[in-house]
Amino acid sequence: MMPELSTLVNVVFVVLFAPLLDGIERKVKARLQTRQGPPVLQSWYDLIKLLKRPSVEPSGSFGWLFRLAPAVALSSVLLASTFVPSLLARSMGFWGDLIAFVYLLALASLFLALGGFASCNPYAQIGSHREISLLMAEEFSLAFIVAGLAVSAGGLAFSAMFPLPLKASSVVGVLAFAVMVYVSGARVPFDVAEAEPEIVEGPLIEFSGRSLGLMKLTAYVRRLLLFTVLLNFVIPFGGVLRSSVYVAALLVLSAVYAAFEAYFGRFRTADAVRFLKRFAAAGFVCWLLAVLGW
Amino acid sequence: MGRSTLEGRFRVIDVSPDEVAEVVRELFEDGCYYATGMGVDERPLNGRFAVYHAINCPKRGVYVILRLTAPENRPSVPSITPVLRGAEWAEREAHDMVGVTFENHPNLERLILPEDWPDGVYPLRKDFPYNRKMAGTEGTAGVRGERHDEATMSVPLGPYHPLLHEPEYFELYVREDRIVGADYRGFHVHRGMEKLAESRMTLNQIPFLAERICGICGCTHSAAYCQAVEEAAGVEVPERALYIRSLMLEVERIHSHLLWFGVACHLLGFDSGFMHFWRAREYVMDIAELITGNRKTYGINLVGGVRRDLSGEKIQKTLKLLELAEGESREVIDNVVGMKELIARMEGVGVLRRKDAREIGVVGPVARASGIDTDVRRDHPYAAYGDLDFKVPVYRGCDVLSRFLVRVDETFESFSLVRQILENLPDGEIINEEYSLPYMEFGLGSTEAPRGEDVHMVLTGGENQVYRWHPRAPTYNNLPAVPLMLEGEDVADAPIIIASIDPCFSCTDHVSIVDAGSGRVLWRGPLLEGVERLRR
Amino acid sequence: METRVEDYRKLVKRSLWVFHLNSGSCNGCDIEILNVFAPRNDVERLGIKLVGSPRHADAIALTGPVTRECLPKVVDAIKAVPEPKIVLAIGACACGGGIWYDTYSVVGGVKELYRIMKEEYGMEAPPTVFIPGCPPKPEAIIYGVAVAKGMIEPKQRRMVYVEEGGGDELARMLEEVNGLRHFSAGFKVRRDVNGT
Amino acid sequence: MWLSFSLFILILFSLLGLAALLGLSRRTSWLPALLSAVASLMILIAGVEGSGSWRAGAPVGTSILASLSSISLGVDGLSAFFLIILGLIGLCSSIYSLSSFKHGATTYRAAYPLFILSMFLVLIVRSLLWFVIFWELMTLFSQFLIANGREGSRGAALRYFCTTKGAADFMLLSVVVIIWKLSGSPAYSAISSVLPAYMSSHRLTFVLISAGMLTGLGIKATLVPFHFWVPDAYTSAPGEAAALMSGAMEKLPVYMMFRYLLTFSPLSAPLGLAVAVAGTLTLFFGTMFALRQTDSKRLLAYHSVGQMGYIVMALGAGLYLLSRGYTLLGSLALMASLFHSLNHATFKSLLFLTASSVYRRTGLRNLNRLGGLWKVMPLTAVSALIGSLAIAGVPPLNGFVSKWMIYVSTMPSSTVVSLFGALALFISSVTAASFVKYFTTVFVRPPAGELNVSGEVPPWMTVPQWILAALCVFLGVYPYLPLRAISRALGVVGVKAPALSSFPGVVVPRGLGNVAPLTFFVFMVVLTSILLLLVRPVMRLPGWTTGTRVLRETAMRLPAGSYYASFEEDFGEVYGFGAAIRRLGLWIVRCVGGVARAAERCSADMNGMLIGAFVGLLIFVVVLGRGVP
Repeated sequence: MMPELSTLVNVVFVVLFAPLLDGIERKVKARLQTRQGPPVLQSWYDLIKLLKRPSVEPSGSFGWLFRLAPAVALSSVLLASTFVPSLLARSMGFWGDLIAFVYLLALASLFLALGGFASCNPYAQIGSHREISLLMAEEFSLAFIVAGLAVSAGGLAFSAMFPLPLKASSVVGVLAFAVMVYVSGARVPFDVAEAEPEIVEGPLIEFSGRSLGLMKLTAYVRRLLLFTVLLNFVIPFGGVLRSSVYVAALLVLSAVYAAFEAYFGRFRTADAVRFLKRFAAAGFVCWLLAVLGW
Repeated sequence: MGRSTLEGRFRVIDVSPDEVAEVVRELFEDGCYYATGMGVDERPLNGRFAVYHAINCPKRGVYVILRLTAPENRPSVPSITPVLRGAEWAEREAHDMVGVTFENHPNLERLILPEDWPDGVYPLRKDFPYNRKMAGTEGTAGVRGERHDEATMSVPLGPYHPLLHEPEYFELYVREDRIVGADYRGFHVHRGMEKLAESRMTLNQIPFLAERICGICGCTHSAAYCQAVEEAAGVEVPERALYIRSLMLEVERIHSHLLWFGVACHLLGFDSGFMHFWRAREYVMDIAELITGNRKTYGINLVGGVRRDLSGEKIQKTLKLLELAEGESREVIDNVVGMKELIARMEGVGVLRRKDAREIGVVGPVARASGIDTDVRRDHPYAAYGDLDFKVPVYRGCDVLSRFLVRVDETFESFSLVRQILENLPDGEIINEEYSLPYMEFGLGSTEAPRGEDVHMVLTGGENQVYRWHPRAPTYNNLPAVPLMLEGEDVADAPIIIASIDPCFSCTDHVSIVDAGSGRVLWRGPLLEGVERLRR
Repeated sequence: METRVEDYRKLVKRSLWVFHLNSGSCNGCDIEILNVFAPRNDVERLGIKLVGSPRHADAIALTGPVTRECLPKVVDAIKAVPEPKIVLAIGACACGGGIWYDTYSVVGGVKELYRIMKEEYGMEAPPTVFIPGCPPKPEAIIYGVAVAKGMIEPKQRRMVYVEEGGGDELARMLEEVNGLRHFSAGFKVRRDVNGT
Repeated sequence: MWLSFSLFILILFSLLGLAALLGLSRRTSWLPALLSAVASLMILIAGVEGSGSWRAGAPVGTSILASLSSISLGVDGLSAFFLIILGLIGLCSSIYSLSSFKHGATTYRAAYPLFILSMFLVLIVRSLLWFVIFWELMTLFSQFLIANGREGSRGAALRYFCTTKGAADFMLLSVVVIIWKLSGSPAYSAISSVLPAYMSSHRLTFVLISAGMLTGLGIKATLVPFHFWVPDAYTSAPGEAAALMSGAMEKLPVYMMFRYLLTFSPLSAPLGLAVAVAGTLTLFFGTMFALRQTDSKRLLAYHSVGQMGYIVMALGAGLYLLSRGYTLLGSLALMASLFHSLNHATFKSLLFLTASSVYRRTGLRNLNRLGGLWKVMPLTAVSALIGSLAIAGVPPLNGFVSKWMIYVSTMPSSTVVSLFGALALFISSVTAASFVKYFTTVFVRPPAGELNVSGEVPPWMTVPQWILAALCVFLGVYPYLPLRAISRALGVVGVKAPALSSFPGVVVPRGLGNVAPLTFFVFMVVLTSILLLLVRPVMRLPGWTTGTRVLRETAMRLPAGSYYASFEEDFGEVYGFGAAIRRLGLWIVRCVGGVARAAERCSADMNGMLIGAFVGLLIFVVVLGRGVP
């Protein structure tokens, strides 16, 4: 298939599948809480409803930035989805590499926070600065993991990294990256920026209707893309087999992550930062193994 | 067969204005603390206003009631706030609602009524019709940022913050993610209940009104009210009724504590905990529905006894449900206690030192978590508690975790109490309706609500009515400690700290309070200014 | 008005986000609202979610008799929910003011609230579902929500019976019915208007 | 070039000299700015032209005194690249000065054109001796830009003087004299033909000369631990001067480092590593300290330090990798270093100009007090947003592309340099955080009190901001033009730049990395516009503050000091360590600059000090000059 076409398929898949994945996670969590839980398509229903509803702008807000935020956030994750191979192995791989991917996800967070600040809501401000604090701490851990994986694979382009060579450093790096996928997905206990009972969903407090829908979709796509990169690191083959293994692994991963999420309380920001600061050691180990050639 | 459990529960002393300060000081030095106070418009009787101060002497198992009066034309009595800080709000409340002035009160500002309530109109005076509506509906409290400077941030918490499903307003001053101060504005749930009771309600309707003080711990309010009237009228209550009352009070405690555990888990971001606790709690709700016909606001208490009896079949079913509830609660609590991260979020957070706790006069689990051994059920036995065997858990951690653990222990004590009650339930009548209501007799009833000591004062009014009824909920005493607990804590911990006293604002707000972390109350000036600005 | 409600029902058929607004309730209804999200009732299976910010909400779960102190804040909160929205008046107090419907510090239920909203703030009253009870049982709340979502039709309907040649009486009644329209909106009325 | 070199220089001299003269008069304050702008434009054109044919001057003499009578000038690829930076920043800050000059002191207006002139001369001389002399002049004139009569500016200037002159320049001078002695001539060509071979056989000399050279340049390049003069200096200099200093002057040591490290000294892995470590420390501590600042210009100044760290780190890493045999990665890192120099010049001067605009309108630099200026100064706000995003490395702006080159060139190498790349990646997020803070505190959330702002700054102040903002976008989206200039510059120092461009992406061969900024840009712009149309809000409602009415909006604002408090608390040891390093730096400078310290003690008077310095310099040159054959 032509890369353009396959990219299109991938983007459509990501957009369609990301809310479904969230629905599955909600279902899993509900079952663990001895509830029946919402239908798996619930996140889709929510999203459709949100997209049908009008959005409100707080009167004290900085309109342009407030409107821009969800649009840029979603564009950046969608852009990332064009060059990360998801359902189909071929994509616009030459558009970006792992660094570009990391930056685009950070860009989404950045604009989430800027949107929060633009709404001038005190809770949004608190949530936004927490979001960025966490972003910094995440990058601290992630940077070492990325360096380790880069050394291990001998490059940062996806052509070199997907799949990773079978080495000790790759194994450590992938495991550490899996933890970062959990953290970056803003899951409990790392959801300090959008803590509902504390700061009323933080940066999202003033977003409504469509703009909220875009923000939610951004979050879903972001989680899916993180899973995708993780899976790409390890899936060694291509073709139909790859696609089916990929989808199956996505479902399993999201169920496992949701199950983890059901058994945590929320961290304080400082606790989350401290955890990530210490977790950088794992990235360092990965890097060290890679430099030693293992 | 019957008995009044409340004999010698209180002593009313008429004091002269000159000696009241001295008496209060002596009582205070004797280890007593201020329980509650009320102003009464006694003009139709004797042309005077009266103030009743109830002071709890747990060591002697007695409440001392100091009664002060003042003539109609000069309604002014000396304030006891300079001697006993705990009296501040009660006096201001009396000032606000009845129009009694307190000499030498440090801060006799408006307390309960909205800011746009006209001056000189006192709802609890007998010449004020309970249903008169006052003009003006503009807002009052708002983000004032009184103690704000360029390096601090005012964070409004409420009235519609998801933390509390009740309309209350805290204003936190936050600097670098730490809380440096907190203000509180209550009153949102002031529904004019006391006035309603003395104007439109009959004696035996008020228990139902009292239940609606609070949807969580309503039974304890109606029980306290009934005890107060029974005390005033000298009603003999049948033993079986007392046991059933205790039963419902304990069922209520279990449901309230399980509810709190769930909410605490939710506030700590552990939603699974919330779900599991509430699943366990559902059995307790079933028990309540089984016994009383309603899941809450049981409507079980009446003056002289209770409304519904318990059959043997119901007892068996209850025991079965109790087993389920206890088993599941224990499982969930064991799991939660095993979660290190969750416990770490409670440990050392929201510390209220024993000294502060004593000075403020906190009650219930908050006091017991700060090492104060107090429990109305033991100190002033009522209902069937004199016959029952239970322990009063006391922890010395002074933090949120201790409050959590106190409630854990209490929950399981309550399971055992319910079992004891069901096993030892005496036979006999469930209500004594053969009593006559004296005129202008004072009565006081107190119970240990899930949140702490709950005090009701009643002046009977003959004609099947009350002349004056004044309830005081435990949150009233516990709230002033919250700013102290909040100071210096991470802003992320504010919800769990506020929740750690298990605040029940609707209980408190029929009267309500104001507290500012600084001790100052800052409503009037800037507030009206703010209202003006909003209008423009 | 009718079409608006139909559109709304279509919109929230599978997903209804509720903002909880306590206007001075005793907590009884509030706890029962939380209870419907607990495992035994679990309304998340119906796509219902409790949200913290009114911006995200499609419906307001109003409890309490609307105290005088809360009134302006309640109005602000209702205003903060974007259109289209409905109000679920949960509990006796919200439906009609409850035991304190006429005390000095209570406005007295949604109807009074809507009157004040109209007169002093110039706001149209949103369609309202009444869920009476003190407190209403979780089943009742779920029923009310299901009515709001159009999953079931309300059992109660507004009906006007008119005798022939009613004259003045008919005019008065029609006026009364018209006055009610904005908050009944074809859902459910609190009392049937029976003309004889 | 249609102009002969001598004529070009003559015109520049007369333009800038006239500007300096006119600056002494109070009436026509815009004229010197205009003349500077024209001169800068010429420099820019010269840089873009990058004429390798430009040579002027006599051969260099054999003794210092003889050498002083003759001067060798010329432009090659490397200096042309830095001329572009100088011209660009000079042009923008001069346009900015058109309406801001009237506020400045006379000395300030006179020194400004001369400062540009001296920087120009530093870049075009072809002799190390003259390099040092013009370097001195540059320091001298920049002094007047800092000491401009504002409160505290004297102390800042004094500190700047003592550090750069006392320690850096004297050290540089002595090293230069030694180099000359070793190579027999101060001309670049002579040095590069003799010195590398000599130094590779004399390791100790190599170490000492390199240490001296790099310390001398490093102090000017604000390397940690010698960065302490920066915050004070940049806060007291007016915005356009700070832009010029941070954007252009800081790049001159980089220029000399490139010359020294790649042509004067032999390739050496330890030296490269040392430079890379210094750069990493600089980027780490500079940025981490920037995160804590609550003064707009101090924040920018610390970031200036941090970004210089990126440049120097990439330079060092490039050297290290080249000498370890990673030709591709090494040359890529050197390209990244040069590219980041250009990018840093654009976005940092842009940000300094915006901070200055805000200061001129509000009189405030305190981020705790500022706020909400987007509504009053939208043009400045949007350009500041672009600048902030660019420095934060948001794709596809220019900061991203050069940072991406840094990561791609460092991370995959299985050497210690890879770790530096990781730290740089982390610091990039800290930069982003810091600029979210800068942007939101100044322009977005409400101010602490009523700000008395009269409106947007005049067009002459917004135009340069927008030019720079446009460049931030252009250089990122279409990096091929700067990359071409960079390959030419690297060619001069004997490094063959890898061919990267594969339209529309930048692809590094062998799977090292690839990115397509132009595609990013088109995709983002198109999709964002579509989504913007989709989410147009239909109503405005008062903000939701959990039901409370807001009586004082300004109370509900996150103070700048509270941003990222938890993060800073958790990384507290970094700050303790950073403070210790700073003390170490101060101590080193005190030891080295004993001469200056004496001057500092004996005179609080600026003029006296300057005279003293000049006399000292003369004596130094004459005395040392005798000893040289």
